[in-house]
This record gives sequence, structure tokens and C-alpha cells, in this order.
Amino acid sequence: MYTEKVMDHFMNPRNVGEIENADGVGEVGNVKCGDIMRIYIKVNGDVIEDVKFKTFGCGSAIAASSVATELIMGKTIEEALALTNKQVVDELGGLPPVKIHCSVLAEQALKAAIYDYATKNDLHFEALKDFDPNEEHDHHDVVNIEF
Amino acid sequence: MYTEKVMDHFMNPRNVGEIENADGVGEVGNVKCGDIMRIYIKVNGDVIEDVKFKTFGCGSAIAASSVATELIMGKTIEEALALTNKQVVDELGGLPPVKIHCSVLAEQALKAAIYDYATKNDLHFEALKDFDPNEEHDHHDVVNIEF
Amino acid sequence: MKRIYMDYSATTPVKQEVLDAMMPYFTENFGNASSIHGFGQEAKRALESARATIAATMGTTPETLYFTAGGSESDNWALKGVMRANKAKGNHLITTTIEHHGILHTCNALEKEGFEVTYLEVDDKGLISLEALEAAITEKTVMISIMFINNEIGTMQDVKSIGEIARKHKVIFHTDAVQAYGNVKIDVDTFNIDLMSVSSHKIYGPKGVGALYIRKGIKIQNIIEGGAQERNRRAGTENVVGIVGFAKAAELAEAQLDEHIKRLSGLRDRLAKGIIENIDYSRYNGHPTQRHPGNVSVCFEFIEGEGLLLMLNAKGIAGSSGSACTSGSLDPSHVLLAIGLPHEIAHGSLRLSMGDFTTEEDVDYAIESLKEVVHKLRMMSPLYDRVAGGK
Amino acid sequence: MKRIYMDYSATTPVKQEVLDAMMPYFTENFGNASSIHGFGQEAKRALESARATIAATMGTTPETLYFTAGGSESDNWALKGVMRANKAKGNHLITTTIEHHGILHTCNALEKEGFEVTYLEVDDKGLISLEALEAAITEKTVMISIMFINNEIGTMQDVKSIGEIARKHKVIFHTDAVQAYGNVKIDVDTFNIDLMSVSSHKIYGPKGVGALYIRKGIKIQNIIEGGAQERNRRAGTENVVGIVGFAKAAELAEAQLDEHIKRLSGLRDRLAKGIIENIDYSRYNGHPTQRHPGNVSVCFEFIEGEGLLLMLNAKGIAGSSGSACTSGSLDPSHVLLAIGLPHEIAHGSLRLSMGDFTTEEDVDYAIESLKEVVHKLRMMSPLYDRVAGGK
Ligand SMILES: Cc1ncc(COP(=O)(O)O)c(C=O)c1O
Ligand SMILES: Cc1ncc(COP(=O)(O)O)c(C=O)c1O
Repeated sequence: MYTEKVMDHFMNPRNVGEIENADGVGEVGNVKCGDIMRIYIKVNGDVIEDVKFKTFGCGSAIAASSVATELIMGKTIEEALALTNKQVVDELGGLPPVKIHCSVLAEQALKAAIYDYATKNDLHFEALKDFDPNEEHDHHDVVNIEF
Repeated sequence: MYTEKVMDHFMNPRNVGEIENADGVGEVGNVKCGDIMRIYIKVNGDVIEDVKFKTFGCGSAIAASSVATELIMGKTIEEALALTNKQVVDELGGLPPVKIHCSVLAEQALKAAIYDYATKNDLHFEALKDFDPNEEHDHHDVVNIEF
Repeated sequence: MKRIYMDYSATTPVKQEVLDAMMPYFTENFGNASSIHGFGQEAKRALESARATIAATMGTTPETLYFTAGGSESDNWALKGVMRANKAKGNHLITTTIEHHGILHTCNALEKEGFEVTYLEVDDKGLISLEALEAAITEKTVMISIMFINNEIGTMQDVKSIGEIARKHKVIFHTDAVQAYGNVKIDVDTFNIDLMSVSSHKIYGPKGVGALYIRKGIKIQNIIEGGAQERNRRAGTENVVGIVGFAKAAELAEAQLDEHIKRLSGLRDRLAKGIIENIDYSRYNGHPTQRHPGNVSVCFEFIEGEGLLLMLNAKGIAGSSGSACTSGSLDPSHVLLAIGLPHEIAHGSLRLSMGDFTTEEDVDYAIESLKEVVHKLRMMSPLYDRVAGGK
Repeated sequence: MKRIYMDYSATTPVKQEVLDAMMPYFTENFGNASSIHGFGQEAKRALESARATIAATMGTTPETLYFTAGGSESDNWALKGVMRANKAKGNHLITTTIEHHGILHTCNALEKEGFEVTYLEVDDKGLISLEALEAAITEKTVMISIMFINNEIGTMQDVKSIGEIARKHKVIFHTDAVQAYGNVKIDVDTFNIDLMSVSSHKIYGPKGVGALYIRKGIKIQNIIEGGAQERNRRAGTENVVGIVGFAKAAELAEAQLDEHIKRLSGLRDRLAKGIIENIDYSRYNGHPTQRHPGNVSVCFEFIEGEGLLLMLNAKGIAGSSGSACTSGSLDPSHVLLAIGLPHEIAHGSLRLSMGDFTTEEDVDYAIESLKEVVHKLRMMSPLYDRVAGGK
């Protein structure tokens, strides 16, 4: 079902936790749908010095969070904003079609954290022009198997 | 499917053949339905001295013919007329439900032979009062399996 | 690594005795049971003896038992077959909100054909209300279909009373007994059951075989037409190997039923207690006593079921979940929602179902593993720190 | 006693390689293919690899192949599923008078639902007329269903031309390839086949498993609703063991196809020649060359098929017959009547179908036995003395 890379990031997630006095915090998803991601960033100049996450969700949601934090650690804000869910999927060696939304959520959570940082500091990023942290980004396919 | 008794009478049918110059010959069934029985009798006084049959039909049709001839060999006409399809079935140790009609056919073929003998000799038997040798007596159940 | 299977409600391994019984029918006695030659007649005898064996375990006679490809086909056949054949009587069917999809999706299909379906709600333990059932019956009600034991939360309905109500109102009663058969004593007459779906692979028999009990006199249409197999009611070359295996499994289940129930209930209660006492913010779903002997259904707040399953799997434990993520759907199991759990709690569900190869050590290992795994996931959860942030 | 199986068209033994491939999935890798734990994922892999194997033998891709419980279910699904789903397009279906009951009885059921069915007649060799087919197509025609190879007389239709006609008129083309698959090269694209029914137990795989090929884009309704197995199209826990066996059988059939056809055709022609040359008043049914490689269908005048089968069986030979008596029906096989045989001749039919374990010695023994048995039955027949009384 999942690649080895996904299982590794799920079983040994990088950067789990919180940052006290974070410069930006973003949370996306909702409990009804079963996925919530929260990302904390610590910014120094325009560099993301530290990033941590907490995720309520399935294996791929946790793995996607872990990979996303790893990908942006130490990057500039502009670089971090260029992160796409496709990169997250690629880095994980692929996700099952019904789990692609987890990578979207990771991208959104990161953007939400940067948005929070930007708002607090009255900064404007071109890449966040159309970003709405409260938008819903879920698009599961409905397939049910019970036994 | 069939009892040992049926198989024995089918594989080693008693009294197969014809009687030249028989005193009575009866044939029932029709080729379309796949069952024809012909019975020949030789009568001496009121005793059936010899009986033979020829049958086109399934295993139980042949076995029923065989058993019926055996049951009436050496019997009086009155005794032979008392033969029922039930006796044929019992003597065979039973027949599958869809094959019961074979025993009916055997009873009818015998009656037809005696009817023929009676007609030729202008005899009247109470038991043949309502007998019509050309009546159809088939009542298969329709069940089809192919593969 | 240790591998502990705790998903017996999903499917079971074929028992060795069952496989042994099946073996001659693959390469030796392989005939088509409808053929009149020796190969066919041997197969026929095996088929009919299997039918007699299974019928006896239900307190019925062979001519009321029809083989199918499994529980889903039996469910589809029972509902579509009876509703379509009894249009003269009415167009109304009563079922529950917690049925298996084999029933629920069939009901949806029947609604599209113009039939009307009432879905009875259940209480927080998963039981329907007998009063509500009786009140739902109208002049147009043809059939009631209520599952014997729920596959997810393990709750067993009061089938006897349901059967009595059905009989009283002259309504046909079908029960999906896929989870119950082999795990509880069933007698179709005692329970007034008119049709019953069962499946072989839930009772240590092979997959792809099931049966539908149809009481004599019930009008039902075919859903698979063709050859005259199964007395003209279900076409297709008989799966003799599978049916022989099913019969052996049924025979074993019947012979060992009391012991099976006693052993499993002990393990079940030990597991449930171990979880509830050791892990806070956890709850035991379903009825506390009136339940499947091997089913433990629990919810852990603040975490999601799929991750839980994967971590348990990494520890060698195989379980299942009504989590939405295991199914790729947005909503968690309709059963967990039906017993009133909010979405966020239903997402964190786990079903561990035990069977004849489960041991006490397995149970204790599962409890220990769960403690660890739940803790690990909660430490990652943005929901947990809200309630337990200070701990 | 010698036991010679000559009823391969009814069913086949499971080959040892097939059974070997199946064995691990009974007791070890027994998981439910829809479970996310290790047991389930192993089963899933086996299932998907089986699907890929079988799809490849038909020249298609795995996502077009759906597993069922056998040929009959596939036939029912194809016809009911497509006709019900395409009501907007029309209500007309074209088939033939010589289809298997899996098709014919399904057509009868569809007629009761209000659909219209045209039954194309066949010539004395069992072939339909392509002109008649084309002429039967109307604006309301949704689907053509014509069997690839007839199960009784072995005749193979010109499927490629049928497919071309269907495509030209934008009509969906289904073929019941239960007898053809594994006995002739099939490529669904070359033949323009849109749906195709196949069954495992006819090609040395286990009973109770089949498949339906559904070309991408074809609209079809489900007939078995429930879980989301088979991409939401056919509910029921996947019969992994059976499917793995089916795939192994398909793989062997594909690998050995040329050799299989060559060997069997040789045996078939030897048997047919031996019968026709040695037994008078006998006739070879079906097409002389365009036929199943292992099928010999003959009629012997003046005798009835069931007795023939029983006497052959006593000699250790297992065959089958389209005789009315083998089925308990009044009429002999609809196929034999459709090719124009009178009732009395159709009653005396025999099908000997050969397969991979049939030898030349078996064939020669069958010819010798037939001579004896036919003679013995004719000596008892009141019909024979009429023609041969003087002999
Ligand atoms: C209650 C219930 N009904 C029906 C089914 C379907 O049975 P099967 O998988 O044999 O089709 C299952 C199991 O999957 C079940 O648990
Ligand atoms: C041509 C044909 N179609 C369909 C079937 C039905 O297949 P199954 O017995 O696998 O349901 C058969 C065999 O019985 C057949 O020969």
C-alpha cells in the first residue's frame, strides 16, 4: 500500500513536536474528516530556522507532514513557499491516489504557518496572494470496504 | 443416481428381444420424447408363457422394462393386469422422481400388449375397461443443466 | 517477528482439517456435480452431504439451503429476490442503519427500482428498538432484514423477538448472520428466521463460498440465471471443493461451539478490560455482554485509526478500523456514527477480533503494544495537547 | 477399472501446478485483500498479480478485469448490467438460439423486465449468418451477445467479423468465451470484444471463480452490491485462493496454447473419424474444422443418450449428452434442435470432450467401447429393427 519511504517517515517522523514562541503557526484540516495538521516555524531573517509539526491523521498524513518539514528546514521563506504537494509526493516515492490529499494538506499547513508569520509581521508574499487558510482542501474518493 | 438394482437391470436386462408370432404386442411412448417401449407376450391358456421387450430410452426405461417382464413372466393375465408402476419402482429399489414416468410406461406397455391380445381374441378384461393404448403418459419435470 | 492475527471478523485462516477434507476434490474427485458419470456422481454425493451437514447446524433440512459465492451474494439475493418476487404484496422493506454494505447498498439499489426502505436507528449500544420495529411495519411491508451480529461493534440483536414480531405481522424475516454463524447457536425455527445469509470464510472455511437459507414456501426470484443447479435457483457449476470445505468448517464450528464461545469470551473480556483500564480516553463500543464472543471494538480519542493499524502492524498485530482513512472515504464507519459517536472519536476506532488460534499471550501483548502505540500517536496529535497539554 | 475422463467441457481437474500455487493462501497467506495489515497486503498483492496475469492472456490491462464466481455470474452481469445501465440508448439485445442457459435464461429474465431480445438462428453447422446479424441491428440495439465456442457442438463463430459489425454500428459486443478461453487465442482488441465471460474450472483451475472483461468506458450496473471490492463493481471478500489458482491455470494455458491445440485437434479428429467410420447411422455435429480443439459431438440414431452414457460409464468412460433424459426434460438439447436435428436423433447425442490428460490410447479405447455399447443398445431398440431388421 505505502512505499518504504512513507513507512519510514510514518514510523520515525522527523520534526514532531511544538515550538514554544513560534514565529508562525498554521493549522489546516478538520477533525470531522479525520485530518488535522499543525505546523510551527521559527524564522531568522528570511530563513526557516526550525520547523515542527503535530498531525492527527492517517499514516500518509503523518509521513507527508514529516517530509514537508524536512524539505523546508533551513530554507528561505520564498523557497518554502515554492514547495508543492507534488514534491512531497515525489519525496515519499508516491502515495496511493486516495491519499494524495494528505500531501496537499501538508503544503497548505506550511503555507498557513507562513501566512500566520506574515500576518503577525505585516509582510506580504506574492505566493500567498490567493491563499486562504480556512479553505477546505479535501478531495477523498469514496470507496468503502468493510468485513 | 440409480440404485444397484436399476443398474443391474439396465446393464443385464432380462427378456430383451422379440417373440415371433407373439400373441400380443404393445408399444407405448413416442420418439419425440425419447422413450419407446414395445412388449411382446406369448399366452398359453390364461398364462403368460413368454414375454420380451425392446426399449428405446434412458437407463431407467430399460431397467423398468426388464423388471416388468420379469414380474409377469409365468403369471396369469389377470395377475399381469394387476401390476402397477409402483411395484416396478419398488422392485427396482426406487427411481429418481424425474424417472418415475419410466415405470408408468412399463405398466402401460404391458397393458397395451394384453390389450392387443384381447382385441385379437375378442376377450374382455375388467382392468382394461378404461385403457387407451394411444394415450400419452409422460410427465417429466423440466430441469436442465448443461456445461 | 511475532505475527498476531486479530482480524478474524474480516476473514479466518482455513483450518487444517478443512483443507484436508477439500484436498481430494481438486485433482481426483473433480467432476461436475451435474454429470451423470462416476466423476459427477461422486461430486454430487459430496455436495449433497455437505448440504445436509450445514443444514443440520442451522436446525433445518437440506432442501432449504442454497449455496452462493459468499455473504454478499446471499444478501443481494435475499433482498432483491424477495422484494422483486413479492410486488403483489407490497414494496416496503425494513432494515437498520448499521447493516453491512451488502445489505445497505442493496437497499439503495432497491430504492432506485422503486421500493421503499425504512432504516431503523439503533441506541448507543447498537440495539434496535423492538417497538420502533413493530411501529414501522405497514400493510405494504414485505420483509424485515436485520443483521444477527454487527461486524464492527459486535452487538447481537434480540433476533428471537424480531422473528416473533415478523411472524406476528406475516412479514418475511431475513437476517445477515455472516458474523453470527459459527459464533452463536442458531436455529432457524426457534428464531423464526425465513432467510439467512452465511459465509464460509468467516468460520475457517475457504473464501468464495456462502449460503442462503430459504424457508420452504418463500417466494424469491433468482439473481443468477442459467443452469438448473441448486434446484433451479442459482446457476453455475457447483464449487464442490469450496462447499466441502465450508461443510467441514461448519461441522467443526458446531461441534466446538460451547468451548469456542467460552474461550473467546474470556479473551475478549480480558482484552477489553486491559485496554479500558490502561488507556485513558478510550471507550468500549457495542453492547457490554450481548455481543460477538471474539469482538473488541474500541475508540481512542485524539488519534486516527489508520495510523494506529499501521503501527500495530509494525508490531506484528493485525487489526481493523472503522476509520475513514482505511476506506479512503470522508466519513468514518456508518456504524460508529449510528451509535452516536462524533466524527472525531469514530475516526480513532479499532476492532480487534479474536478466533480459535488467539492465545492469552497474544491478548496481553496486544494490550502492551496498544499502550505504547496510542501514546506515541497521541504525542504527535494536535488534539491531545489541548486536553493533556499540562500532563 | 480404467477410468477415462472425456468430459473436459463440463469441468477439468485442477492441475498440480495450479494447486501448488494455491496452497500457501489457505492457511498461511489467508488475509482479506482489503485489510491494510500485512496479512491483507500479501493477499492484495497476490490478487493484483493474478489479475495482471489473466489480463495479459487476453491482451488487456488489469483494470478491465473483474473477478466473479464463474461463467454464469459473468454472463448474468454482462447482460443485465449493460442492458439496465443503457436504457437511455435502447432496449434491444441480439443473441443466438444456441447460447448457454447462462445467457438464454438471463435473456428470458430481461424480456420479463421489458427488454426485447432477438435470437439469431444458426445453420446446420451451428454458425450464425453475419448478414442476419447486421440486419437485426436497429436504432434501439444496445448489445450483441454471441458465444465464442458452443459448449455442446464445439462450433466456433467468426467472432472477429461479429466484432467488426458491432463496432461499425456502435453496439456493445459481449461474448461468452467460457469454452473458448484457454482453447483458442483471444485478444479482445483484435476481436473488438467489449465484454467477455470466462470461467476458471474449464481451464484446469478451481471451480467457483470466473471473470468478466469490461472494456473501459462501457456503462454497466452492478448485480452484487456491497463492499467496494473489484473497484466498487462486485462486492464480496475476494476469493484469493481461487483467483490465484485461476491465474496459474491461465498462465499455463497461455504458455502451452499452440501445443494444446495441436495435440487436442489430433485426438479430436482421430476420435471423430474412428466413430463415423466404424459406426453406421452416426453423424458428427457442429463445424468440421472451425471448432473447439477437444470437442467431439456425435449422434447415434435409434438409441438414447442417457443409456449410452451409463454403459460408457460402466466401461470407465465419462462423457456427456444433450439427451433429454440426462436433464430430466422432455426435449433434447436446444442446440441440437437449433442445428436442425429431429428430436429422435438429438436424443441419441454424445459429447466426448478431451483435454490435456487424454491420450491416443484413451481415444482408441473409446472408439472400441462405443462400437460395443452402441451395438448393444441398438439390439434393444424397437427403432433399430425397423431399419436393420434384416441384417
Ligand atoms: C455482516 C456481514 N455481512 C456480509 C458480509 C459479506 O460476506 P462476504 O465477504 O462473504 O461476501 C460480511 C463480511 O465481509 C459481514 O461481516
Ligand atoms: C458456454 C458456457 N457458458 C457458461 C457456462 C457457465 O459457467 P460456470 O459453470 O462457471 O458458471 C458454461 C459451463 O457450464 C459454458 O460452457
